Amino acid sequence: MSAASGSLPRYILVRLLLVIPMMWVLLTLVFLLLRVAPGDPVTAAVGDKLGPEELDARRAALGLDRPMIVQYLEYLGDAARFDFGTTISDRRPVLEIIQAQGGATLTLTVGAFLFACLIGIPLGRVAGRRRDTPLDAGIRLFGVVSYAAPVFWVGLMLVGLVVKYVPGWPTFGIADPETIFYVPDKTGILLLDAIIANDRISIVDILQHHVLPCFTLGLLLSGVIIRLVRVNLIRTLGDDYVEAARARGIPERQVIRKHAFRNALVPVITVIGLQFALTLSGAILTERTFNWPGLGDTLVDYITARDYIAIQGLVTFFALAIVVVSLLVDILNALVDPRVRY
Amino acid sequence: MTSLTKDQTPARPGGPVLEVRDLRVWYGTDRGPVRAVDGVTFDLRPGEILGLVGESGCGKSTLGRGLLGLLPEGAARDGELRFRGKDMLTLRRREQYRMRGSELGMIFQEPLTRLNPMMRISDHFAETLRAHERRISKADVEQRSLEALRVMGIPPTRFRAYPHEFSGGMRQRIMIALALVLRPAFVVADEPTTALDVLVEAQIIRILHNLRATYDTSMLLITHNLGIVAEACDRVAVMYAGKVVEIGPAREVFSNPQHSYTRELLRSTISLSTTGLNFIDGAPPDLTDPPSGCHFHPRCPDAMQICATTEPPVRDLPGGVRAACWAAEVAHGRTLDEDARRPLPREAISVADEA
Amino acid sequence: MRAPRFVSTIWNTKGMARWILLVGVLITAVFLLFALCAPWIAPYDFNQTKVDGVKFPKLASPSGDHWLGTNDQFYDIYSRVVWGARTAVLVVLLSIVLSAIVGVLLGLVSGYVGGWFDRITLFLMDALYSFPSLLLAIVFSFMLRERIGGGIVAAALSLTAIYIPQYYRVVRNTTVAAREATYVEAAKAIGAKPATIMRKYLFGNVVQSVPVIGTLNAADALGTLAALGFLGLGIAPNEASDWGYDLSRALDDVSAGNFAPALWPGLAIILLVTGLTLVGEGLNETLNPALRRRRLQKVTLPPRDTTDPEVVR
Amino acid sequence: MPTKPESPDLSQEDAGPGDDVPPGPVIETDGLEVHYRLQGGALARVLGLRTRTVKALDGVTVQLHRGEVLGVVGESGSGKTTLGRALLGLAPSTQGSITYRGRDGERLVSHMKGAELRRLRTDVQMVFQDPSAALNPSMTIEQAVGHPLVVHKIARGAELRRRVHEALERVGLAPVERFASKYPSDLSGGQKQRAVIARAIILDPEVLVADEPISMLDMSVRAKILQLMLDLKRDLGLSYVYITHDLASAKYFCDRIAIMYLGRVVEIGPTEEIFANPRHPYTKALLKAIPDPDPERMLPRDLPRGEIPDAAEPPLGCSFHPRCPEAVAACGWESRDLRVVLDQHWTERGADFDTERRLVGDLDHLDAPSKRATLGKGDPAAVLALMEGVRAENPDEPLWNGVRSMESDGSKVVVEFEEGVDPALRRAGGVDVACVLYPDGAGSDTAASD
Repeated sequence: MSAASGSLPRYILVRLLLVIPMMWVLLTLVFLLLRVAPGDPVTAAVGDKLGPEELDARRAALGLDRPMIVQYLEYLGDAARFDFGTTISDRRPVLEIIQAQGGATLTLTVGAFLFACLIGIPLGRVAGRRRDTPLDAGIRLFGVVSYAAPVFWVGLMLVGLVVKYVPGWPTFGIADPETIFYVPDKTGILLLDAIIANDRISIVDILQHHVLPCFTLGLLLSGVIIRLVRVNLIRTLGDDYVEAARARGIPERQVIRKHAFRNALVPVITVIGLQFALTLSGAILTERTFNWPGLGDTLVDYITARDYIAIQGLVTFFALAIVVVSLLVDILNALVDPRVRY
Repeated sequence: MTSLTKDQTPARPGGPVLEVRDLRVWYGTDRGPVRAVDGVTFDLRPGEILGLVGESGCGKSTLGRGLLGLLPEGAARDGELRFRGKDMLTLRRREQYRMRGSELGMIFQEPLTRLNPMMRISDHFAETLRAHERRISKADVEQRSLEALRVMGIPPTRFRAYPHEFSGGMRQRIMIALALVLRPAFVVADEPTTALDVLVEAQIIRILHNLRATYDTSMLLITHNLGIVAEACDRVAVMYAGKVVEIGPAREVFSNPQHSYTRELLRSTISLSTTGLNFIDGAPPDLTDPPSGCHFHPRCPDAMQICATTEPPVRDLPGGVRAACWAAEVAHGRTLDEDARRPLPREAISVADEA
Repeated sequence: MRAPRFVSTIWNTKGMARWILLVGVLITAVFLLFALCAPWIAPYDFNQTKVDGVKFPKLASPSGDHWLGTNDQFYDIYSRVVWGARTAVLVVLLSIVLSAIVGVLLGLVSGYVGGWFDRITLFLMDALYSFPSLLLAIVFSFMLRERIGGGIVAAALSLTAIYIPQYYRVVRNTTVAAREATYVEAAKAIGAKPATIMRKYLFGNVVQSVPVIGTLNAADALGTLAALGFLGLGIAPNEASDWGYDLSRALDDVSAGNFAPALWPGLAIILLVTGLTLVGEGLNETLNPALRRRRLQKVTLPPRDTTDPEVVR
Repeated sequence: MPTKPESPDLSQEDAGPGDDVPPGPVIETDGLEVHYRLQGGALARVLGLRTRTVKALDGVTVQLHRGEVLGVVGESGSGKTTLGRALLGLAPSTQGSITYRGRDGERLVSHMKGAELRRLRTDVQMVFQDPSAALNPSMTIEQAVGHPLVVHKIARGAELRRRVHEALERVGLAPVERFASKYPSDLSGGQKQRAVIARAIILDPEVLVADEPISMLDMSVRAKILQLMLDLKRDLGLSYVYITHDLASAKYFCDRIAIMYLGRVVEIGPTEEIFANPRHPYTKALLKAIPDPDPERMLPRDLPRGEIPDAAEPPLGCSFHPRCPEAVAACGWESRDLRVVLDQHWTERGADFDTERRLVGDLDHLDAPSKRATLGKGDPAAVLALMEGVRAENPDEPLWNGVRSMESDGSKVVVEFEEGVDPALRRAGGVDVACVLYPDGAGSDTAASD
């Protein structure tokens, strides 16, 4: 056995190469589901408003009259150039929608994730440490229920309670219309723009708007994190090296922190990466509940409008985001865990 | 093997490192308490290696862990356990912790899983040294760790490597170095070579055997391999069903076993000089409900009536051996009455009771 | 398969796992009862808005006629909740059974056969798994609504696809591990055909994980179904009672301070999902030896025998 | 694909007792190779990157004579288990041949596939190391033991039951009623191994491959299981391949022994000869190293250093040379050995590791096997002096036998090694041994193997 510690760059390279087939599989899946299976998108979107000739013209303009395979290759080529098409119903480039609304989704998910870690990691740690005590039972129940509660229902109830007991606290939207009007758009991320503009009132307003949605979505994720941290901590606490550390007289607190807890977090990183999909699902619902001007809310609008091209474009973008996140998680994992090497 | 067994170091001033008197370690299970260690008595002199042998499930490991206090929740110990005269059973938890690593060490069976895969070897050493010597300098940590590794034959080039970069034998060497870096006076080695190949096993036994030249360490070497005891130990204790049935100088016990169990165990071991197969019928007893009298009597080929009813006394025999066996009693001149001496009709032991 | 052993393992479990399982089973049983006996438990039909020609009041407070009040569509909330249990159980049961059958078979074959078939299937399934399940469910239900309408079967089918990868992954991984097991090698050594090995040696040992995934997926599916209903993509309101749909209708009521129309369907979802999750976790902890803890009982050492054996020194 | 030879032209001397049995060894391998492609992690697997080859068996030629016990002895990674699996066709051979001469004439196992291979299993059977893992946890003992008969459609119903009970009785699991309906988890290790043996003999095979059948068992039953196997051999006329790492049991149990190291047989011959007069340095080391409960024995001082090397990148020349205390110039010395010696030097007390390491520089490039190694970051003269110092410190180190030259090329120190040879099995005395110390004809004669 030889030391192979210099292989991290190689691992990252291999992992980067893997992005291509992964991307391809996901894009093909999207294409099959949204373009081949449902039939003609133009009729679905605007069939009731236009006559047959006009529909044909629309179809030709969008290139939908060509063979499927040509459309497929073109779709792949466009996606590679980050061109996600133009919506049928309101003729907006999907990329523009993403630029305009992606920021709201980003701050929502990041905020939710912060809440989830803040709640989930300490609770999971306590539960794993005090296994089978009433405290553990209570935390586990909290985890199960917070995962079981539909995110939109939690949102609804929170809105109702806030309206009743904290009048004046914002319950929908990402900011006051005034704030949106005054903060100059630079990055597409409102919070960031406000910080760049150094506009304290706007920052406070935006943050206030973030609290409820982020907390709601974070609660859902915290259930998953509690469970993960708890199970992994129990597992590492039973590992042989933990007993060996105790036998060397390492103080118990240090054994828990340096051996059991730290090692328990490694698999958590991977699984949380996988839970990014869950975060996106939750974000769609949260945005709907809080009237959040993000991609999920927009996506549901286009679904209701039966705009296949818009749906396809947005879903393609989600797929891209998933691939990027999983790539980042794997690299992070390789950085943290010396055993990941090739 | 003159250097190993013959010149027994006389007890140094301060007496034995470890005094164990009538130690019991029991576990509670659904079926009732398991009497894993049930009244064990022995001493360990400084620098002495005591081998502990017996079939699996006879309480060897529990005894080893019980000596260090590394027992799972729900286990109970009592009796007397003195380390350098200090009573270990009444010590507070904190005190016990402080003694582990610095005065009491443990070497485990599976070296592959005993090192934290996320920590460098150097971190393991630094952590261990710092836990016991708060103010130790970085240079000191490195110097002392490298010295401990050197003794085990691990080159300094590998000091900052991760555990997975080492082979099984190397990891066991690292584990031994880690257990000894603070120079504890007593170490328990629980089957330290079981997972290793023959040649590596021999290397490790050699290292263990040479320890006393470098460190002043006494050791309890737990093994099921009688060969290892013969190669590495000064004295040997034979354990059966939670009790030490015979203890004495390894050479004496092996060449002239006093307890029937020791004799049968030696006979059933396949060695290079084996010319015919022998075996002990049956299996070790369930320790929640051990047999009456001598625990070995149901499997013993020369059990007498008294063996089934009365526990044999522990007797000091010539050659420094101590054994608890009625047959040995008789052989050494004790007279028992006719009834007690009558051979015990053996219940047929079928394959159904086999281990 | 060794049913008696399986049952006795569960029965003999002690401690928290047992309580989790018990509570979970109880909650789930109540909802199953609702589902089975909805016509007798619910005072009104799921889409009933009048009795004897008299229309129900809109958004009424709880009363003798309407225990939990009525919602904005004049439905009796209590009846909707009870009938909703029937819908939920039907959809979830159907989708879970279908996805289990496909997932287990695919996983078993893929894991045992290995090679390119395995790699490609694994890759596809991983891609499917990494996709947001809600997004997939939306797409599927959208397509299916165009074809077979917004009924229970359509909802079940759109959930089926998203849970196949979960069974597939677990079954494939256990199969790959079991394929290397000595007893499978031993089966090859006695000359058993691959089909025999899969049927007699792998299936029984691999399938043990299915109840756990099944119940956990059922819990998850219920959440997804509710989400579909909330987005208006679930079961058409005239087909069956859907908790998610009722919640979507209650959005504005809550902002207006009327909690009842949202509270009760929401609580029903939470309770049933919690119940199913508890069953799943309880099963996991009792059946999964890695999580099971051998519980040692506290032992107190009895005083030593007074008839100590003589010690001769 | 070679066709099956019509009439085997082999010596008649070990024709078995049966009249319908072809002459010659019952199983014979010739230059058998089993190579595995090692694959990296999951990612590399998908992309098909960096596949390394492990030579689990690298040209193994052994014969199992009718009625004998052939011991295959080696440490982990020696390929002994792979050899056993290959004999049953469970590990596909990549090169060479396995010939089985049984009741149905002579057959080439190495070319069998599918149904033909499955039919072979009625003649060649296997006993596994871990009896707990070798039995399907969800089958009763009766089902498990009877399954071979079901699989081969030999018996069913009452006949099946009768034969299962007969087999169980034969291996000592009596009274049968107490065991037949039990699950493996209800039995002790020894009992499970008896059930595994019952399953192996129920098809009335001719050859039993026993892979460490007693190593996982409790001390007190090992001798019993060995005795059972001896009884079965006598009663059923079996031939055994006994795979083990335990020389003591091999010495008692085997007629002939093959010592394996890293996929090759390094020494093979009659048991008495191997134990009385071991020739290969590896055999000698094994014999010295096994712990034996004989209080008169001494711990050996010259144990081979290091551990079994990575089979994916075995040492050049003789695989054992890096550890061999008797190694000479022709053993195949190379750059990796130099690293070992330097590491060893730094492990000695008194070596100034920090300074010297700085002088020598990074050593990772030595890990690529090469007959020429370059060293040094600092002044080449100082490096050379250091190296000469290392040599002087331990001039008996076998590596120095293999160093042809060590000199400075102006900027670095270049170490060149002697050409090595890869020794083949050759006759030496009563055994065959693969070691450069026993060149061709060094033994009594090179006549055909017995």
